[in-house]
Amino acid sequence: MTARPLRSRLDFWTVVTGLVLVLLAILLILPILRVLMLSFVDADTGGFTFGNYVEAFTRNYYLNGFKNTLFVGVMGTLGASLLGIPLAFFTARFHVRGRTWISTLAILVLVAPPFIGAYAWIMMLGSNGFITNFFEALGISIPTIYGAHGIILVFTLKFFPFVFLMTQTALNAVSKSFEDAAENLGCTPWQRFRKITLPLVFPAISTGAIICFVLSIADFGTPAILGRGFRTLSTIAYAAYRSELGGLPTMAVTISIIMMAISMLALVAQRRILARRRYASSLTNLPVKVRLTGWRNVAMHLFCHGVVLIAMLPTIVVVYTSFLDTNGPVFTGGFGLESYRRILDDAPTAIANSFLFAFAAVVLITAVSALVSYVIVRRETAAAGSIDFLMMVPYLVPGVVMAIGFVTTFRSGSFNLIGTAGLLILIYFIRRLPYGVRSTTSSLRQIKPSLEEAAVNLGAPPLKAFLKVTIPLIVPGLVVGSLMSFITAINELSSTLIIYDSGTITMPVRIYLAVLDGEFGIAAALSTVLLLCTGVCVYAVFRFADNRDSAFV
Amino acid sequence: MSSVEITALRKLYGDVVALSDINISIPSGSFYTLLGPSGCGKTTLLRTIAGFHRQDAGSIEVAGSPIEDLPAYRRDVGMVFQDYAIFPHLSVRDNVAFGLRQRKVASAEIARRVEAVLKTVQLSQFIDRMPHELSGGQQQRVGLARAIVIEPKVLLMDEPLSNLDAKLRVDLRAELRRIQRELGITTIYVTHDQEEALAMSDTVCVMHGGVIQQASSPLEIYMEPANRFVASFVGANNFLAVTRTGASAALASGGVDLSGELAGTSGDVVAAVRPEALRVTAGRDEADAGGLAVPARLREVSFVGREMEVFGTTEGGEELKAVARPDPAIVDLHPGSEVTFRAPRSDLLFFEAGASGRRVA
Amino acid sequence: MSSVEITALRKLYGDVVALSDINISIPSGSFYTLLGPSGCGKTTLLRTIAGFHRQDAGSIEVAGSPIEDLPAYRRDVGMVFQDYAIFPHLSVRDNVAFGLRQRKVASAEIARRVEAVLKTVQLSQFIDRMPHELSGGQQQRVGLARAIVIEPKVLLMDEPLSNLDAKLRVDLRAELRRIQRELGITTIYVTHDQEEALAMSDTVCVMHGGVIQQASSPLEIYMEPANRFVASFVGANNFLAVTRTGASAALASGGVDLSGELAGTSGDVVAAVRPEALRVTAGRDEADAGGLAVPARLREVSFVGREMEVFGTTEGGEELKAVARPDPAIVDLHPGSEVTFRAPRSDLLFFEAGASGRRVA
Amino acid sequence: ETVTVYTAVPENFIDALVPMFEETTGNDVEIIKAGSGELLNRLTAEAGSPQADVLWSVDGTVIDFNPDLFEAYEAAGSDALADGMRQSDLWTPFTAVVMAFIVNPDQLGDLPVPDSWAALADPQYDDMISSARADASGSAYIQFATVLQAFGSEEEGLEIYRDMLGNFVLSESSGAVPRFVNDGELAIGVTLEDAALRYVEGGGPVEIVYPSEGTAIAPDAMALVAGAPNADGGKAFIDFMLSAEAQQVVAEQGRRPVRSDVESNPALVPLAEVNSVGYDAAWAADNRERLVEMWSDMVLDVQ
Ligand SMILES: Nc1ncnc2c1ncn2[C@@H]1O[C@H](COP(=O)(O)OP(=O)(O)OP(=O)(O)O)[C@@H](O)[C@H]1O
Ligand SMILES: Nc1ncnc2c1ncn2[C@@H]1O[C@H](COP(=O)(O)OP(=O)(O)OP(=O)(O)O)[C@@H](O)[C@H]1O
Ligand SMILES: [Mg+2]
Ligand SMILES: [Mg+2]
Repeated sequence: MTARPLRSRLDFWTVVTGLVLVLLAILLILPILRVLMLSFVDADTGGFTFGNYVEAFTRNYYLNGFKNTLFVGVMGTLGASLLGIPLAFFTARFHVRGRTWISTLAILVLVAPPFIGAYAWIMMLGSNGFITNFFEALGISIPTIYGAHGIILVFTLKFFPFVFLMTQTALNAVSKSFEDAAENLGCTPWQRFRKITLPLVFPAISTGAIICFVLSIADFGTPAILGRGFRTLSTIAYAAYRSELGGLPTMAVTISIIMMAISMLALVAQRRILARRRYASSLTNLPVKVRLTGWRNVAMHLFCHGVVLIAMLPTIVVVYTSFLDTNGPVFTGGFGLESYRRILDDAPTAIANSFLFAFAAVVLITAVSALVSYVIVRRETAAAGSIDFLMMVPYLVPGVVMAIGFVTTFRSGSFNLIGTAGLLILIYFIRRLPYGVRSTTSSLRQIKPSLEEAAVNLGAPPLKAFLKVTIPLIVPGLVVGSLMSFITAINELSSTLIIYDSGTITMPVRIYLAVLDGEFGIAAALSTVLLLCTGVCVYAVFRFADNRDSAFV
Repeated sequence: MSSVEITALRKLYGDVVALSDINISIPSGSFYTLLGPSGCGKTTLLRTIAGFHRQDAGSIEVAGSPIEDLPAYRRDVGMVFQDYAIFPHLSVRDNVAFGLRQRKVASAEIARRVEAVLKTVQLSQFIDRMPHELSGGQQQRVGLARAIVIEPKVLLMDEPLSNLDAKLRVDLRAELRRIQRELGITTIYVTHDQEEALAMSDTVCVMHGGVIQQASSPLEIYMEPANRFVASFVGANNFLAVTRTGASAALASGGVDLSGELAGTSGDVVAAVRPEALRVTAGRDEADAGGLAVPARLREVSFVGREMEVFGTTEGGEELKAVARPDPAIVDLHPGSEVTFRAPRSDLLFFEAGASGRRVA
Repeated sequence: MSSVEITALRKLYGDVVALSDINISIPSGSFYTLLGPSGCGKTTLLRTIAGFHRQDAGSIEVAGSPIEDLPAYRRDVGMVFQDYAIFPHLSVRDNVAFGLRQRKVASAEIARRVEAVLKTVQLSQFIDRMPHELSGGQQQRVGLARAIVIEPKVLLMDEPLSNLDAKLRVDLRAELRRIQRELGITTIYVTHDQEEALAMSDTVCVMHGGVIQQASSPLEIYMEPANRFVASFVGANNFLAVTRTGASAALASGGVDLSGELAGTSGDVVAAVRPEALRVTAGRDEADAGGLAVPARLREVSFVGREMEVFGTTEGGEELKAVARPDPAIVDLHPGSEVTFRAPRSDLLFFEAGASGRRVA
Repeated sequence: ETVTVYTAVPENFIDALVPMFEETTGNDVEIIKAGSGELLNRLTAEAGSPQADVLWSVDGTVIDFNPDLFEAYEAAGSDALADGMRQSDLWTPFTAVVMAFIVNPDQLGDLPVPDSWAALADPQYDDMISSARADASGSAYIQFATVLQAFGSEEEGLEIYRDMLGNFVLSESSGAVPRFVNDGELAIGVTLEDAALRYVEGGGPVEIVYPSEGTAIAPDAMALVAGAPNADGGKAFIDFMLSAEAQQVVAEQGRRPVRSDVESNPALVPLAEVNSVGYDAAWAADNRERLVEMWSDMVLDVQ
């Protein structure tokens, strides 16, 4: 590279790159560093040590957790991909009745308030679960949900929407010519899918899978409730955070860092693989949906609707539970609206807060992730590379770590001006930004740069070209990314718990507190309300996107 | 050996009629070219034969058996795509080897054939590049190599040489023809290049607006165009109005008597003459023994390599174009000078008036 | 008015040298054509001028001021992309209007200009179609319309007519030339079509392997190629070995004495003659007053519309090709017959031996 | 003036007590509810600029372990406390927590209802007993320490506990223990008396059993936060919670009041009839680190 005059460096995207770096430094690096240094602190003396890591890598307790984590992480991701990819393929390439419905349900699967989902599984498949009992009555003994296989099952059904949504968006942008060419060269539809389509949407699939993997590793509630002695790093770390001993959470931070390192490795591997590939197409020859007939059609519909329905089972159980009559924490057996009566006073504020914060965060996320994705995909500078890398970090940092970092950083000195609501919005923003960025990035990778170049060439300044050409083309990716951010933001618990005050309580906090008191009826009623509100939003978005879709492709 | 038989084929895109009543019969091993203006349905026809979409009516037979119910991947019909459709995630080698792997060819054999075909398309040194590292023309050649390496029963090519320079195009044209003959592959070739069509084909099929205008040997297409569209598309012909008074007929702008040629015809007709049949002489001199001599004013002389193109306007306002060896006497004339366009009477063709009038004599 | 001045330009893709030491000077308002084989760096040069990537060395000036630090959107350099780059989410109308909206042209004016330019490229009835409903050639024309409608200072066109049929290409070529002259737009045009280049350009620049071989007027390129590459690329020349013995020199396969022509030169040389300069006569007859007469065996005669191509092999095994008006005496010969290729001495050019040897006489 | 209270107390206590306090003192109360671990994390994070005034109803050792976060306060009415309730200067007892078993006889099948710590060590209950983790949950730690105190020596207690631990299904959350027993997922749970009582009162298929060797009757704590923005309000809050009216409400909610002059809930076995080990909270606090480490090692052996 020759030295360039400063003038040429100061174009719009360079400025954006700079601003994004500053933003990440303040909202991400600063708070995290404050906490992460703890892993090198000796809990007793307060001095510097590597002892925590030595301990984590020598004690069997941690090593087992490490193995278990990898096991359920990999298997859960695999399971999610095995459901998500076919589902995406079917809905993108064939006429499936109720496509909007399927997408909506898939998103709603992600609206799984803490613990309550796992608890619902116990109500179905636990030792005394109704499905277990049903089979018992038939004389069939089925394994209970407890243990590694149960955790994997739940991960599979809980996380497949990430793979599904990302893959579906990507499939819709694969040039039909490629698939035609493969078929012309003798590929059966299945071979064509495996050899051409799959590799072409691999960036999206792998991104979805990475999200699954990272979330499986970080998921605490599921192994905590279903593990029965099967401990993962997340339960170990979480137990350490929640430990009532207080003091510096050095070991918890150390374990978190190890978890982060695992996810980080996966992400780096993915980036390595993607870096050598370019898949762009000009989007003028888009795939058309085929109408299947006969048993294939029936089987496909059964699969598509079956997957989302099974994944929705815990939610259905939760909704059902919310209508059970209760006496204190105990279900009396009848139906009633007692649980709803009991949340009548609290729910409205919490709902309003949840939506307000999540929505505010998502507006920011959508705008920023569009810009950031562009920088990552189209600018091959070192700064862009480091932004890409930093974008992985929020996935990996446990909410508690992030929240403690936020509070220590922003509740003191000159930052103290930010109110609690502002702090919550900012933390949702930074923690959920990667969903938006990842989804948008993989959309953008499929679009030929010559389209933007054409716009620039016609006199559109970078921002204009971006708004008028790039944005409309990546709308599907943006919508999916924003939805994922929205759903995960509205479900955020771990960092909210550290930050919220009485005016800013959110639904997940309410639900969590109800669970803490053993009030599952209330928790179920709150979850149902949250589900309903989110469901309406999501359905509306998909309807809108679907209509738009047909308008432009 | 695989003849191709297409009967009463029809294809709509919504309201747009892309193909209507297409009937084509291609003997096994022959080279059949579709020629026609942009948007006339050439790509659509190829895609229908390849099986990427289904016709709305009509049937397609290969080697005597109908293929419309065969899925695309079982038709064994190779295709070169107009937009190349190179797999972006595979190297040049893997792109070309794709079809062979699909056919379970042994890997040593694959390597050999891939290298051979890449040599043919002059891409040997690019074998390990990824598609995004290739220029437009190089990508096009990868698409060509990928389709011919599998030696299909029927080969469809959609403007496979459009992004190549004349030299390479001529080389590849010859190679294509050689391979095609050697293997006896029935080939349907789409081109927008008249010369290419006439030079390579056993049969040229001229299409327009989804309808076949004429399908015959190159010579016949060139010498005996079935209608005015074919004449103008293939020969870039000059058209001259004919005035009729009773039984006598004459060129409107030249006074040449055409009663003999047009005996037995009726209605409005136009005369056509190919640019290369026209000679141009300086000055106005209508005397010509038995030949055509149309006085005109010179509009422009342009030089296109080995030939000059002379444009003139007759007194009646008709445009004329002649193509001839450069002639200093003409090249040095100023626009506006008087010239005479000449041709032997035998080079005149006559069509019914109207954009696609049939040939009458 | 905007002249373009490119100095010592160099561009690498990793290890691949795509452009090396490019020096170009284009007077304002002129029509400059880049001609060269596939992969020679034409697209790369246009993209560098348009500002889509930065050169590794060298400078580009438009109208006297350097533009390399101007961002692409402020260069006012229109471009027609080789892969069209039509916005897939905008209708034909909106695609074409894009640049005008960008320039805040009043909407009535936009409508007028869009309709006018679509008429020029013969797409008026497609104005409300979406890109995926267009054929390849139609998409290409949208790209062309989109670039010319904004009337930029400098217009870059990357094979804008490659997917169009000859008739349309000739029409559009004329239109392009007219618009370009009318508005005085400095134009850099990439084509792989020698004829097109020679017919349209003020200057033709022949490139090869990222290096400029020659940049001159069409006539000069054609008549006085600077080196063997240019001669072979533009003229599709025949090359014949020359044997030297002391001061005397002669064609290896014809015995024609060339001592006069080659006086004052040294080293190995080859003689070149263009196919259209060659006449073919049946039988073996080396006598020719002051001319070239090379005996050969007929290999093939092919008919390409208005001309025949005659291929022959000399006794020394050299390949010869002649292009001439169809001559029944030749067309009816059988392959293997004896023929003689003839040309006036003045049509011979001489080059240093080697693929890109310089011209010596 | 607003008093900010961080608390881990169940919702029913908040609903019953906080309005009363607001009415009698005219203060507004802002409640932040979470698990005690999270509350402690919050307090640590906020140490630079404290937001809370009072930490209400957590295990006392939590407070003793983080003395810097709290400020000593002697509440009005401390003199009326029952014997053994006041154990630290840093905090004031709020209620007395009693450890008990919750048993779901339906799930026991033919097995007898266990009535002692030693019975829980019987291998026949393998994988039938729900318990929280002593290294993560305060109440589980108390249960562990209780067993160590209930037998002749620490070693003897440790023998028993090791066998119990072998039968345990460990749960990450202590709230889930009675829930699972009530739902029939497990037959026996080691939990808090009042948590179990709520299921009994709700009509669940469960009963409360007190171990015959004796159980812990341990106070839970409330304390003034160091540097509290509204320390006076905080003090008033603590004073009020210790008052006879407030303790009366505590009793109604099923917890044992700490004042000697307030009676327990009649639904419960009178405290006098519950065999107490005379839980030594000071010893438990002093030895906590050592014991937790021991517990962690033991888990690796038997689980
Ligand atoms: N990204 C890249 N990486 C490596 N090599 C490249 C890349 N892009 C182009 N090239 C190479 O650079 C050379 C010049 O490419 P360019 O696209 O400019 O050719 P071109 O003259 O436009 O050819 P064509 O007529 O086939 O379009 C080619 O040999 C091509 O293979
Ligand atoms: N999806 C579509 N919807 C509507 N019209 C279409 C669609 N695809 C093609 N057409 C129209 O059908 C006609 C035939 O298209 P086709 O692609 O077969 O043309 P072509 O002969 O290959 O032209 P070219 O030489 O420009 O590639 C064109 O007029 C085109 O506009
Ligand atoms: Mg086409
Ligand atoms: Mg190019």
